[in-house]
Amino acid sequence: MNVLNEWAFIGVFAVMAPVFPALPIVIAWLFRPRKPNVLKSSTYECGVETIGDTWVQFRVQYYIYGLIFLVFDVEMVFLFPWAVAYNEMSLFGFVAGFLFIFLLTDALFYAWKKNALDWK
Amino acid sequence: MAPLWMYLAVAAALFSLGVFGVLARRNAVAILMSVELMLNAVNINLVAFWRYSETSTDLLLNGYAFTAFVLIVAAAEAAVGLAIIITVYRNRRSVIPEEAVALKG
Amino acid sequence: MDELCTGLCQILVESGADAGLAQFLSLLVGVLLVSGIPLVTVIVLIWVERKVAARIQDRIGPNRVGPVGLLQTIADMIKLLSKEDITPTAADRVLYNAAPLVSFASVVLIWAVIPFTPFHFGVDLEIGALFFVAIASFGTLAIMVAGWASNNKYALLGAFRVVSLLVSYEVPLVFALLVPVLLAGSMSLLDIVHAQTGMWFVVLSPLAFVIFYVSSQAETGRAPFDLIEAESELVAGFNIEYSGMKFGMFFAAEFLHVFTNGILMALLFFGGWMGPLYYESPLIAFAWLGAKGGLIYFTTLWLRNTVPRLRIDQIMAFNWKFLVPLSIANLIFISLALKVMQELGASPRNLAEAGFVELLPTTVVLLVINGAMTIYLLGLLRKRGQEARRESMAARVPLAQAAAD
Amino acid sequence: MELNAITIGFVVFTIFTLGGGFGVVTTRNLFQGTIWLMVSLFGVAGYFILLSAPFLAAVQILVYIGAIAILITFAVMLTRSVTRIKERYIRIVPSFIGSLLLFLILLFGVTVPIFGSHLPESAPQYVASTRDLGMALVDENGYVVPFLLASVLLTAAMIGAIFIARDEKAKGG
Repeated sequence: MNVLNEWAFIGVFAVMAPVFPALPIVIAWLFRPRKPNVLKSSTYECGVETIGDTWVQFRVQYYIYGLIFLVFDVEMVFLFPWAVAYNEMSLFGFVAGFLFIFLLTDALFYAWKKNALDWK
Repeated sequence: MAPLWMYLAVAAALFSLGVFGVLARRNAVAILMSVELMLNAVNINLVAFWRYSETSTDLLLNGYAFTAFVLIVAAAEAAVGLAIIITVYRNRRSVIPEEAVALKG
Repeated sequence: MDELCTGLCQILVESGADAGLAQFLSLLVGVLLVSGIPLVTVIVLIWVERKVAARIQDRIGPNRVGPVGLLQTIADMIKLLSKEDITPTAADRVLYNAAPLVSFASVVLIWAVIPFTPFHFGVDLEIGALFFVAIASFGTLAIMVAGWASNNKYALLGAFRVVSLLVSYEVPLVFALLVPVLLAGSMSLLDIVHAQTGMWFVVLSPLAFVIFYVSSQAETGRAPFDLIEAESELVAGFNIEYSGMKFGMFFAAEFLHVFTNGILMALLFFGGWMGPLYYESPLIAFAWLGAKGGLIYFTTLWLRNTVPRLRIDQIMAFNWKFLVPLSIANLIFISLALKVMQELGASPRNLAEAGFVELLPTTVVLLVINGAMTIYLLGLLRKRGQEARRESMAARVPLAQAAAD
Repeated sequence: MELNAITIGFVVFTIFTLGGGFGVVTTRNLFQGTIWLMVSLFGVAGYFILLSAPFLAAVQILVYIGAIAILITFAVMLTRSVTRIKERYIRIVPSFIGSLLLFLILLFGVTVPIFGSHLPESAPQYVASTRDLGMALVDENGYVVPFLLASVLLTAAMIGAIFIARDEKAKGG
């Protein structure tokens, strides 16, 4: 029950947290002037009409950065418990963790050698 | 504490939603997202059974650790799956799996 | 906070309130107390930011509204309240309005786990250090959503660049975060601070602190990594279509995030509330934390107003080819040294109970390792810099000749 | 079930999980679909907290909302003609019937036997901590082999995905 009390606090906090920024926005909504016109609410560009829709195509490099990040982020699923328990482990604990990180670093170096890390 | 069967019922519903998405959606990215739903339904089950089962201390972590491994597999699947979708799209201008039957570019 | 909530809950139940309602109300009071600190701070922060920037640029800064311009932020808020709020017709209304809320909330929520003094904190989660990294990812998603929901090419392009920057720098950030977690053997921020009784972690691993500092500077989008505000290149980035109070919320979230990172670094590396006389009174402990966090915050402002912006390819190369390998190497070397020393019995396994003297051998060894790595790295950077300069010179010579002809 | 924090949490997270899942399979716009997926997975993270596995919840948010959501949005933008597909579904009727049948089978096949089984209605007191998981990960009798295999899998996934996704024309050398 004690553990869940902590999370009840986080839960109430999480409900309240968006309310704080919402309050001024709502107050602004009450006070602000309303003089809309077509030009104001059109898409902002350098003064010319927007050509085409927003979905310009993007370079694949964004995806590759996202991908490498994903792999390192997922690695944290195991590295955090490993780090927490580290002081109680024997030397074998270090070896296992080292191998784990080392294998992933290999992938990073592969990407490096293939120039996949360059912003082209 | 909510009883175990409630978690299982929610997981079953989520899994079926995922199955429906995989079978019915045309878009490959949407299919991939549905697969993520299915994997998460499995994760709910794993954690729920882990929490509610009284096993010996040796096996205490099985469900917990398995969930972590499922997370890793889900991430790897998403990474490779999306990469394949992007490549197929680049070569054939299509994200509909039925139109990419012949994998020979 | 726990005792306060329990006490309040008891009073409410005794005065005849429903038990569940009493619990909820006391939790709510606790939440309002904890979140009040960042909300009040952010108002001061905007003033501090402007004042410091002005001083560095040899200006005076806001000085008209109130004493030394202290009420400037209030005036700004009133101005923002009276601004017309334009939602583009092409925008996805729900997501467009949700993005600034999520962005601000993701920063405020971090304060739930920050221990202000040994006894005053929102909650002490077992996974505290992981919690704030996880919560920060909401902020990244909010930027992506803001860029997409605006339905504007520049906003989307800006969001893509910013998001790829943020996710890239999260890798070294988390690897650097692993070092205090590993040393303290716990993810709870309270335990991490207690583990620094003998020695601050910044002494045990200065490199981890530097990596954390640099990547959190990037996470908040500050110079030299300020792609978020690269006006000259991206019009204004992901928030181009936002106006009035919604724009103000993105702005406030950024300011608050910088200060929050300062406080987090004070907790993770500088012993949090520890300092002379901190045990005398919670107020002194709180002041120490504020002073340390404020000092780190000031250095980030200094850095922001001093260095020029980098290009995106330079930023990415610096992260993936320098910071990430460095943070991995740093983690491996520190964990190896620590384990070898622990096996030899030269290093205590529980830092929270170890005094300054017991930690001395560990400190010396880790410092030597860090120093050796730093010297090697500086040499490496020097070599690379020379190469880059030679290349760029070589590239320019034909151009200069062509111009001369 | 009386009205307490856990019940409220369960109801809220159920709405998140199933509502988000419904959004994923029905939405026309894939970016909104990604957001729905995140709503759903956030609900799943909430379940993990209710089941006293806060570490898994944090990791769920870190991995899905922090990384996979970003990756999916990048992929959606890279395959831009996605939203212009007129029909969302193929073979909608058989799929619907099939998944409905599956749901009923799962519901009755899995949940009904539990009512009469030996499984306790309330969960045991002791909960394994993150430290236990960390110790088990490097234990020869624990998960050290899966631990390293996971690393191999991630390495393979990363190398494979980079190899596939790299633009051949833009290859630098």
